[in-house]
Amino acid sequence: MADSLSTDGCNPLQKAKRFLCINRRAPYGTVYALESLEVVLAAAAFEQRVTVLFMDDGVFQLVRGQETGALGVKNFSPTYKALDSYEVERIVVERESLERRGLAPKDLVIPVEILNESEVSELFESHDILLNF
Amino acid sequence: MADSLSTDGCNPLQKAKRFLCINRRAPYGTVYALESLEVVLAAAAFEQRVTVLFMDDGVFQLVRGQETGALGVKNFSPTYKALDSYEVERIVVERESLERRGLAPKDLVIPVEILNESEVSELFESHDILLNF
Amino acid sequence: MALLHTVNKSPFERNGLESCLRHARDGSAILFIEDGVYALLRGAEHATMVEHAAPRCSIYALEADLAARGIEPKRLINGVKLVDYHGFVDLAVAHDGVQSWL
Amino acid sequence: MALLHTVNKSPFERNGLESCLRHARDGSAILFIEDGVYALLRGAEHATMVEHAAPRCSIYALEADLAARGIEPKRLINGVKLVDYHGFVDLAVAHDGVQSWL
Amino acid sequence: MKFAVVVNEGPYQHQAVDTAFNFSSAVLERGHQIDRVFFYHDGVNTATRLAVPPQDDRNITRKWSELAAQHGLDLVVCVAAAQRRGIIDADERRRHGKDADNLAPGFRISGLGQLIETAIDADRVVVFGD
Amino acid sequence: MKFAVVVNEGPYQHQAVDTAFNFSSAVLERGHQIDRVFFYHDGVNTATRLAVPPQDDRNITRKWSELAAQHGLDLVVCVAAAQRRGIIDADERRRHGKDADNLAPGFRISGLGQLIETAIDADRVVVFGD
Repeated sequence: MADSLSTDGCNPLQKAKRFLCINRRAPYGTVYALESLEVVLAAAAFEQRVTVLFMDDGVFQLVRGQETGALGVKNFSPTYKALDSYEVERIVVERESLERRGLAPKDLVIPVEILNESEVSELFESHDILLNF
Repeated sequence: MADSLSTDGCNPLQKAKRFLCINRRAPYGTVYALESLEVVLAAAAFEQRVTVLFMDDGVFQLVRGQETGALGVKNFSPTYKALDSYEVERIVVERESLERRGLAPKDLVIPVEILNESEVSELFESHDILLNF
Repeated sequence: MALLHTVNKSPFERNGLESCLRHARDGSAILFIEDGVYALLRGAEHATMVEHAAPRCSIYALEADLAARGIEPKRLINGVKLVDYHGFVDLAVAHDGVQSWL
Repeated sequence: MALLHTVNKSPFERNGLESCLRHARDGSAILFIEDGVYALLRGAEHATMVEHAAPRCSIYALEADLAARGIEPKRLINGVKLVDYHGFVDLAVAHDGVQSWL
Repeated sequence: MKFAVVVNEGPYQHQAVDTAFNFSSAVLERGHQIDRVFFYHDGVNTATRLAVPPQDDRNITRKWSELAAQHGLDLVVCVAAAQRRGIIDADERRRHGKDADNLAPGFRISGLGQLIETAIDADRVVVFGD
Repeated sequence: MKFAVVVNEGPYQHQAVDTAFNFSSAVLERGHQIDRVFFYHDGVNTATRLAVPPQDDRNITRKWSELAAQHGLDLVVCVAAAQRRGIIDADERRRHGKDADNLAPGFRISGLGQLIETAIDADRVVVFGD
């Protein structure tokens, strides 16, 4: 996915910013989950400080056991396992969003940082750049 | 709007069907309201028996006093007044959808047939063709 | 006269399921596809809405959409029948019309 | 640190307003644009949710979106400040960031 | 039995056109007919031949073109929706003085009457959208 | 103050790109700068020069092209999203062996890095979408 990056004219190390990539949609029904993952990887490749937040239906993106063969679309959930090696700083899931959907951390494809609603609210204010998809 | 019609190879009088055009979305935020109106006019031009249903946020399509100048988009609400001359058979609004939105029939740009929830449910079964947008 | 209703949006995000359940008459079928399948997760908020409708409507889910989203059949509420795309077609044939709650 | 939140979807159709209100902290501003303005209709179901948030957040609506939808200002709940696109820009400048509840 | 299929959303952004494709294939596999597939709203964006999706992803347009070629499907793109969104064939290109066209093989551009007509002729109409 | 504007949806189907345009115009009228407008997801469909909207409707692409020409705006279309959806320029046309291209004047195609870069450089990032 990193082949679409261009680093011309930018020296990222000079001014690493805190990016918050906010995922509120389920995977496959729409493209946002896939294309926001590409943004996360791009921001990390620019050596920015990236937090990925999964809330509302976004938590469904991380559900383990996705099998897309019968749909005929690409299963991109293995890519979440690579977030670590891309040095994404924090992977956050909102507790209330999980619970309302009958999900628990063990249902997710990677270990995550579980925050409650008010802690998530603080994230919006502690980051420089908020990206919604 | 009727310039996109083609009547080649179809003799509509032989088999007029009952069309139900279902509008559940608000105008301007998305294009569905405008493009579904074009379908209604097309079906009527084919001399089909057309019912237009406005329910859920679709009832907002009919609110009077729409002024789109500052948005820079076309105000298509006057076209609803032409549905009569196109011989659209029924223009139906769901009562519960209006009430939940704090609206009354006097807020609408044209007189409509107000049906309650269970009467609307019957419409789905009493028409041959259901078109959703 | 019995209709096949389809619901393709997550009930957590959209109102399509609610409108469907308000209008699906006794004896009709409801097929959950795409993000609509999340309505059937046992323990999730909207599952009881569907369970409430189940005695009067047949409830179906598209297998491919469940699998893509990692939802094993055992995670679903009781009484959901699984179909593939052929089964979707068969349901459309067996009913008098299809209402898509977009 | 105070954010400008924008809500652009009808609260009858989507969950964006609810998520926004759960996360907008005291002292932030909420600007309703596009179909989001329907949340502000007095007498409609979701208006009380917004009224409840009003004492702790400033509530704004984009005039052009109200006008397009035939919503006269007198139909709105109390305390909504109207802005044009310049006012939208000014709000973005005056706050520390913009969170769009898409 | 004869089906009419309506597609309201464009490729990749929404699953609608994928579901419509899988459904249409199944209709044919089940021995039924597809009277017409009508692409409306952003659905018209399915009909571009200029897309180059990644190697590891599906090529939605090509799948439709191939299905149409195999089964003689009638894939109709709404002209009014297509003009708004920049999907044009060679005729439209000349008529509007454009310097290029982009309609994919197996698709044709026509009016909304084609939707009404197939709705009348088909036994079932199934709409896929957002 | 410097703004970065992100557009996630295509023209006509959703109001997002209209709102983004009106907002961007207001940014300039208020004496601020637009560092870049980044078109992502279906937003890339804004950048076709083949659209022919009805006479009584707005021409969204042309409005952006004109605003860009007047103010030297940098309108960037995400290359990966654009390839999926069939928005290509002359370079892409040659590279992928296509027989036509459709990028509108004032737009350029580049990578996601352009989004990250403008987000870093701008004082405010504002996202418009569905």
